[in-house]
Amino acid sequence: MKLIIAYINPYRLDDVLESVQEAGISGLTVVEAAGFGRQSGHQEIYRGAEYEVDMVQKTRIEILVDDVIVPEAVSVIEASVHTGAIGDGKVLIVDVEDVIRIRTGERGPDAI
Amino acid sequence: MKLIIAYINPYRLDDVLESVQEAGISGLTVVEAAGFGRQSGHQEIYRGAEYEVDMVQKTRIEILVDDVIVPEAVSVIEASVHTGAIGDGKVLIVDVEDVIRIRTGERGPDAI
Amino acid sequence: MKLIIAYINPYRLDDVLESVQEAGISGLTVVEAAGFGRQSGHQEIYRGAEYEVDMVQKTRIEILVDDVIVPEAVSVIEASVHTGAIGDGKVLIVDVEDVIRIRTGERGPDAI
Amino acid sequence: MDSGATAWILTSSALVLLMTPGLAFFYGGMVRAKNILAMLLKNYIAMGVITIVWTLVGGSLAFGHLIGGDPMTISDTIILGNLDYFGLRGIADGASIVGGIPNSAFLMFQLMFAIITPALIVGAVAERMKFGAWTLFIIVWSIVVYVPLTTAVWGGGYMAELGALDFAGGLVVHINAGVAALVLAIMIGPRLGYGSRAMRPHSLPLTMLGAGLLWFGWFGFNAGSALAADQAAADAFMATQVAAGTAATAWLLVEKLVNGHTTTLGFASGAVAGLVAITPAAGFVDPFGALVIGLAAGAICFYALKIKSTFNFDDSLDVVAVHLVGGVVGSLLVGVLAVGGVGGGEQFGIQLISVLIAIVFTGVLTFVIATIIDRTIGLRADEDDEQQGLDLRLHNEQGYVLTE
Amino acid sequence: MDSGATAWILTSSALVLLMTPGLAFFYGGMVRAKNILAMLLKNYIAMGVITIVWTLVGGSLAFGHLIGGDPMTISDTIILGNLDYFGLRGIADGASIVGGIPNSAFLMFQLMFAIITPALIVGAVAERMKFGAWTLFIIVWSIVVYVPLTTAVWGGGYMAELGALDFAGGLVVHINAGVAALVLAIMIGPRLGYGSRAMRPHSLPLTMLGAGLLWFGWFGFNAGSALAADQAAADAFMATQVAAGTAATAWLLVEKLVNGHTTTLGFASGAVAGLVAITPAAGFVDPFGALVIGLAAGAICFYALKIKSTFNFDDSLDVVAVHLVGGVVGSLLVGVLAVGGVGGGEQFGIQLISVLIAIVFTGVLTFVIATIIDRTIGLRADEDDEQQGLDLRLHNEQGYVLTE
Amino acid sequence: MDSGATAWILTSSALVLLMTPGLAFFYGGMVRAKNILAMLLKNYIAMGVITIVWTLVGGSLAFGHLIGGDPMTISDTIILGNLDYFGLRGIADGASIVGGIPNSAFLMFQLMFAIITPALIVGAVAERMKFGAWTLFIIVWSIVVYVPLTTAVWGGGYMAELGALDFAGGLVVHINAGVAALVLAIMIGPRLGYGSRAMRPHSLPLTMLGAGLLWFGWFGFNAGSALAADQAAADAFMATQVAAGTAATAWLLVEKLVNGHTTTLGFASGAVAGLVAITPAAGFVDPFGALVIGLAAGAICFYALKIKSTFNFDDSLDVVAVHLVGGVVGSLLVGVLAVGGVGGGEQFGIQLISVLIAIVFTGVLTFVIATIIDRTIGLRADEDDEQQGLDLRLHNEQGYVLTE
Ligand SMILES: Nc1ncnc2c1ncn2[C@@H]1O[C@H](COP(=O)(O)OP(=O)(O)O)[C@@H](O)[C@H]1O
Ligand SMILES: Nc1ncnc2c1ncn2[C@@H]1O[C@H](COP(=O)(O)OP(=O)(O)O)[C@@H](O)[C@H]1O
Ligand SMILES: Nc1ncnc2c1ncn2[C@@H]1O[C@H](COP(=O)(O)OP(=O)(O)O)[C@@H](O)[C@H]1O
Repeated sequence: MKLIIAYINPYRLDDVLESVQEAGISGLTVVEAAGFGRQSGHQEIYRGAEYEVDMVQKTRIEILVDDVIVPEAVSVIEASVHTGAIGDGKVLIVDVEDVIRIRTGERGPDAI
Repeated sequence: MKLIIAYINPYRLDDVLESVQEAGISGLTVVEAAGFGRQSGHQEIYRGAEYEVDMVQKTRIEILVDDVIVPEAVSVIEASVHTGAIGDGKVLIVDVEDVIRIRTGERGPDAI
Repeated sequence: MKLIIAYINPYRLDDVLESVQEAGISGLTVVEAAGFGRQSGHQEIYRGAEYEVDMVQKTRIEILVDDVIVPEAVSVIEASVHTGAIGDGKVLIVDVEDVIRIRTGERGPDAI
Repeated sequence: MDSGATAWILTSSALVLLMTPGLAFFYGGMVRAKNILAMLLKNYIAMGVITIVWTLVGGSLAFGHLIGGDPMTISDTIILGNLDYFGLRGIADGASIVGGIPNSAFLMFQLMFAIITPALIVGAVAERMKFGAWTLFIIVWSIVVYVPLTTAVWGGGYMAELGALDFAGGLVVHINAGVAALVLAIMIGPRLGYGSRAMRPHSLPLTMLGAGLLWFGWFGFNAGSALAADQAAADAFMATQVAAGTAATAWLLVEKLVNGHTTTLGFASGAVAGLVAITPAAGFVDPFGALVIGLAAGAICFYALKIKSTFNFDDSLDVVAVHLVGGVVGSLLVGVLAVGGVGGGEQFGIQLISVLIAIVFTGVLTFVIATIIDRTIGLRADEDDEQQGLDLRLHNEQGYVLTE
Repeated sequence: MDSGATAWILTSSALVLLMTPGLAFFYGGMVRAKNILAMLLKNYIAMGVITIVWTLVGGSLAFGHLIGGDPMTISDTIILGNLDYFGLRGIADGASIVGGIPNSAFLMFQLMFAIITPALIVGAVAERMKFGAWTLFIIVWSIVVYVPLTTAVWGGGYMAELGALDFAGGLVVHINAGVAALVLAIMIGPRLGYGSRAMRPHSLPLTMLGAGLLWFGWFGFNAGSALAADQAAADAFMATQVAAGTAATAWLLVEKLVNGHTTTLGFASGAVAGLVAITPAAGFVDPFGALVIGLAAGAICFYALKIKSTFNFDDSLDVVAVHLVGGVVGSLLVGVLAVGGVGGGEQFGIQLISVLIAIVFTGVLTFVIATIIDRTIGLRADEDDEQQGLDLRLHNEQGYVLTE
Repeated sequence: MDSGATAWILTSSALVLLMTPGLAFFYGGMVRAKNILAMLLKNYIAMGVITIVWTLVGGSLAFGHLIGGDPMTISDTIILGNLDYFGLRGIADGASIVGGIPNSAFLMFQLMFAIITPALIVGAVAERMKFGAWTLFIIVWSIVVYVPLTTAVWGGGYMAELGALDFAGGLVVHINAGVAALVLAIMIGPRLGYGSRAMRPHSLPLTMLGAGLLWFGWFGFNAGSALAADQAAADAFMATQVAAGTAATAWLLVEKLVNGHTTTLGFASGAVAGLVAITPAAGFVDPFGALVIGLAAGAICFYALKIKSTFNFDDSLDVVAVHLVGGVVGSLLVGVLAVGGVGGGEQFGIQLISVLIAIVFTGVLTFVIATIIDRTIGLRADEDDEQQGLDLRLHNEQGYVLTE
C-alpha cells in the first residue's frame, strides 16, 4: 500500500474530490498548508510596511491506495490539478507498511 | 522506528491523549484535517441552497515509536477510538529511517 | 528522495524559512500542529476551572530533498531551531518512492 | 428647535450609519474566507464615496427645493431638487425642512439611507465583481437612481402626490436595492462553480453579529423616520421590534417544518426579512399589523429563497428574495393594514402602482448604468482573481493570518 | 409628552436590545467551536419568541392595570396585570403609565428586559440543551416566572408594597435568571467529560466583544430605568460606569494575587459582575456607593467562581456565580448604601426578605416548568449530538469554514 | 435642565465608551494572533483603572473649579481644578458647569475621553509591553499629563485663554496621545524581528469591525462635544461624517496611485485619520471645510506612514502617523478653515503655538514617567514572552481554540 501525498492549490480541491470519487478511490484526507517551491510568495503592504510573504496557501492531500492503483490515482490528481502554471504542486509516493481499519480491526489492503 | 498515522473523530482526541500517555508513549503530534472514506459527508442547506459537504472534520495524529512499541501503540489507539460506527477512522504505519532530537542532537531510537 | 518532517516551535518558522532558502533548498510545506513530548503542556485557568492543556502549539514542516541533501537540510533545520530548551522538537526522515511535478509531469529527482 | 427631537435624529443617524458595517458583516460572514475583505470593503466604500456625492450634489438634488422657508409642497412635477446647496453650504440659513430639527441633522439622517441602499445591492454580486467597477457603479447609481426616487417619495414628488405610503424606505430603499440587485446578478453571471460546488458561509458568527447590529440600527432607520421623538416614533419602534421578532420566529418554524431543522442563518434571514417588510409600514400599522407583516415576511421570503434555484441567476446572498420580495410584501400589506382610516382597497391599488413604478424605474436605469460600465471597464474580475480570491488578488491582503 | 425623555427611552430600548446579541457573543466565545452557533441561536431566539409573547399577552399581563388614566397604585394584592391590552392594542389610548413618555416606548423598554432575562439563563446549560426544549422553556418561563415578578416589583405589586429597592433589575433580572440557571444546571446534569476534559473558550475575542457591547448597552438598562433624561438618569449612568470599572479592576487584582496572572476573561467577568451588582442600586447610590459595590462584586464573584468546583453541578458559563451572587450582593448592599435617607438597617432587612422571596418563587416555579419539559420532550440533546457538536447535529450548520 | 440635551449627552457618553472596545478591535486585528488578548486587555483596562482614577481625583482635578455656581472663567493661571469633589461626591449640589445638563452627565462624558486617550497610545508598544507596566503608566499619565491638559484647554485654563480652538480633542486627545506614543515607541524599542520578519495583521475583519465602531462612536465624541442637542451639534455631526468619508476615499485613491491597489486596512486607516483631523474642527467648519480637512488627512497621513520606515522606531500600529500627524493637520487647518469670522492668519498662529505647547508638555512628561517605570519595574516583556506570545505568557490564555 502507498500513501500518495499531494500539495495543490486550494481552489483545485473541489475538482480533485470530484474526480477521485468518480475514479472509485475510497477515501482521502486533507489538511490546510502553506508552502513555497518555484512559486515563492509575494509582497503585501500593510500601512507603511512591505512584507515579503514567503509562502503561498496550499492544500495537502493524502490518499491511501493499494499499490496497483497508484498510477491511476496519480494521473487522476494530475488531470484535475494541472494548469501548467507555476504553483501547480507536487505528488509524493510513500510506502505504507500496514493499515488498520479501526471500526472492524481489518488489516492490510482490506482496510483501505 | 515507525510513524503511526491515524485519522480519527475529533471528539475522540481527548481519549487518545489520555490512554497514550498512560501507555507511556513519549510524544504525539496532531493536526486538524477533513476527509471522507466510507463515511461520506452530508448535506447542508444554507438559505435556498443545498450543498453536498463531501468531507467530515477529522483529526490527524502522528506518533513516532520504536518498532517494538508499534503493536501496543496501535491497540491503544484502537481501544480509545473504536465505537464500531462508520467514520471511526484508520491507522497507517510508515517506516522512518532516522530521527533527530533537536535539543540534544541525539539520533535514532534514543531521539524518540 | 527523502521527506524530512520536523516539528518545531512556531516562532522559529521564520528562521527556518530564511536559512532553508539560503541553503538553496527548493521548497517546503508547513502545517499548523499541536503536540506533546518531553514538554508536556501547562495549566490554564478559565474562571473557576483549571484545565490541563496537554498540548503545545507546534509547526510541522515537510521538506522533500534528494538523498544527498538530507544531512545538510537536517543541519540547517537544527541550526535555526536549536535553543537547547525542552520543546525544541524533532526531525524525522522518511523514504519517498517517487515524486511528480504536476506542472510538467517530471518524475523522480528532477521533480523536486 | 426641539432638543429632544434633535437628540433622537442625531442618535438615529448614528444608528443608521452603523447599519452599513452591520450589513458588511452580515454579508461578509456568508462569503468564502478568501473574499471576506473584498466584501467588507465593497460595503464600507459606500460610507466613503456616497458621503462625498451627497455632500457635493446629492443632498441638494434630493431636498434642495424644500430648504429655505417655503412650506413643503407635494407635486407630481417635482422630479429633482436643485443645486442651490452645492457642497451643503448654507443649508442652515434657510428655514427647516422639518420643524424642530436642524437641516443638517435631517440631511445627515437622509445621507445614511443613501449610503446603505447601494450597499445592500452588493450581496447579489458577491465574490466576483471588480472593486473599481463597483465603486463607480454606486456613485452613478446613487445620483441617477437613488436621489430621484427619494425626491419622488420623500421630497414631495410624484410618488407622494400619488399617495404612496413609504414610512422608512420600502420603495426608496429595499425594492430599489432589490431590483438593482436582480439586474446586476443577471448581467454579471453566476460565480464560477455555482450550482456544482459548495460555497458555504465562512463565518456564521460574523453574520449573526451583523444581524444584531442591523436590528439595533434599524430602530434609528424606522423610529427615526418619524423625524421627532414622540408617540409616532415610539409606535414605529414598537412595530419594528414586533415584525422583526415575528418574522425571525416564523422563518424558523417554516424551516423546521420544511427542512427538518432550525438554523442560525434562518433566524438572521428571517429577522432581516421582517425588518425590511415593516420598513414602509412602521409608522402606519399597530402591533397587530406588525405581527401580520412579520409572519408574512418570514414565510414568504423563506419560500422565495426555496424557489431561487429554479432560476438561472446567482443572487449570491439573496438580496432579491429578502429585500425585493420583503419590500414588496411590506409595501403592499401596509395598503391594507394601515390604521387610522388610511388602509383599504384604494390604498392597496396606490401601493401596487407605486411598487411597479419603482421596479420599472430602477430596473431600466440600473440596466443602462451597468451596461455602460460593463462595456467600458468591465464589471467582473478575472477568472484567476475569482478562483484565488478577491482579497489577495484585488486588495493584496489576507483576511485571516492565524498562524504567525 | 417630553421629547427629551422619549428620545432617551427609545435610545435606551435600542441599547438594551443590543445587549442580547452582546450576551450571545459573551457566552458564545466561551463555548467550544462546535457549539458556537447553537449558543448564539439560543440567545437570539429570545428576541424572537419573547417579542411575540410580550406583544400578545406579556406586556398586558405585566402592566395592563397601570394603563388608562388610573394613578399608579402600590398594593400587596396585585399579582398580575390584565389582558385588556391583548396584542398591545389600544395602549396609546389610555393615559401614560409614566409621565412624559408614550406607553409604547415604556412597553418596548420593558420588553427588552423580558428578552434578556431568560437569555441570561442559557449559560448554565451551554453545549448540551436541545433547541426546541430551550425555546419552549423560555416561552413558558417568561409568562409564569418573569411577568409576575415584574408586576410584583415594578408594576406596583407586593414587592413594591414591601418597599423593596430594585432600580433596574437586581431581583427581576439577575437573581431571577441566576436562580433559574442554578435549577436548570442541576437538573440537566454536567456536560460529557466535565471535570476531566479541557473545555476551553474557543474565542475570547468574541467574549470581549460581547462584554464591550454589554457594557455599552447597560447604560440603557440602568440610566434608562430612570424613565426620563434628567439628573436621576445621569446619576444612574455614573453609578453604572463607576461600578463596572471598579469591579473589573478588582477582579484582576484578586486574580493576580490568587492565581498569579491577570486574564482578559477575568476583566470581562469582573465588568459584568459589577454591572450586575449595580443594577438594583444605580439610582440610589452615589459614586462612593458605586465604588463599594463594584469592589464587593469583583471580589465576591471571583471567589464564588473559585469554590464552584467544590459543588457538583456544571453551571457552564457561571450564571450563578456572576448573576445570582452579583445580584444578591447588589440587592443587599443597596439596602445600606442608598443615599437620601433611604438606606439603613430596616431597608437592609426588606432587601433580604425580597431576595429570599425572589429566590424561592423562581426556584420552585423553574423546577416545575423544567420537570414538565424534561418528562415530555426532554431537556438534553443526545450523547452523539453533544459529542459531535450541537451546531452540526441540531442546526446542520458549521460555525467556521475557513478553508474553502 | 434640558431633557433633550441630557438625552444626547448620555447617549454620547455611551457612544464614546464604546469607542474603547472599538479601538481594542481596531488595534487587535492588526497584531499577530498570539498577542490578540494582550492587546484587547491593554485597551479595556483603561475602562477599569481610569474610571477609578477619574472618580477619586481626576474629575475634580480637571473640572472641580467650575462646579458650584461660579460662572466659567477663562484664565491663564488655572493649571488644575481642585480636590473639593474627591470621589465625585457632591457634584450634583453645585450649579451646573454646562447649562442644561447635570454635572454627572458632563463628568461622565469627559471620563470617556479620559479613558480612550491613553488607550490610543497602546498601538505604539503593541506586542511587547508588560501589562503591569502599562497599567501603571496610564494611571500616572492620566493624572500627570491628561488632566492638566484638559484643564488648560477645556477647563478655562491657559490654552483657552490663549484662544486655542479645540472642539473635541485635537490637542487634548490626539496630539497628546500621539506624542506619548512616539516617546514610548522610541524608549521601548522595536519588536524582535521588526524590519526583517512579516508581522501581518492576524484578522483584518476585526480591524474593520473596530473601525466601524469607532466611526459610530465618534458621533458622540464630536457632536456630543456641543454639549447640547442643537444646530451646533448637528453641524458637528455633519462635519464628522464628511471628513471621515472623504479621508477614507482619499486614502484609497492615493494608495491606488502609489501602491497599485486599494486595501481594507487603507480604508480603515483613512477613516480614522479623517475622524482624528476633524476632531478639533468639527464645531467650527462647514461641510466644505470638512471636505478639505478630510482630503488633507487622508493624503498626508498616508504619506506619514510611507516614510515611517525611514525612521528607526517601531510605532507598531501607527499612532504617530495617524493620531499625531492627523491631530496636527486638523488643529492647524481649523485655524484657517473655521467659519463665522474665527479663522485666519492670527488664529493659525495661535493654533501653531498651542500644538507646540502640547507636544513639548506631553513629550517631556511622558518621557519622565516612562523612564521612572522603566528603571523600576521595567516596560518591556521578556524575550521569551514576546516570542511565544504575550497571551499565553502574560495572561495564560489563548485567543483562539478552534479545534476542540
Ligand atoms: N521540496 C519541497 N518540499 C516540500 N514541499 C514542496 C517542495 N517543493 C514544493 N513543495 C510544495 O509544493 C507547492 C508547489 O510548489 P511549486 O514549486 O510552486 O510547484 P512547481 O514548481 O512544481 O510548479 C509549494 O507551495 C510547496 O507547498
Ligand atoms: N483511502 C484513504 N486515504 C486517505 N484517508 C482516508 C482513506 N480512507 C479513509 N480515510 C480517512 O479516514 C477517515 C475515516 O474513514 P472511514 O472510511 O469513514 O472509516 P471506516 O470506513 O474505516 O469506518 C476519513 O474521513 C478520512 O479522513
Ligand atoms: N513520539 C513522538 N511522536 C510524534 N510527535 C512527537 C513525538 N515526540 C515529540 N513529538 C513532537 O515534537 C514536539 C517537541 O517534542 P519535545 O519532546 O518537547 O522535544 P524534546 O524532548 O526533543 O526537547 C512535540 O510537541 C510533538 O509535536
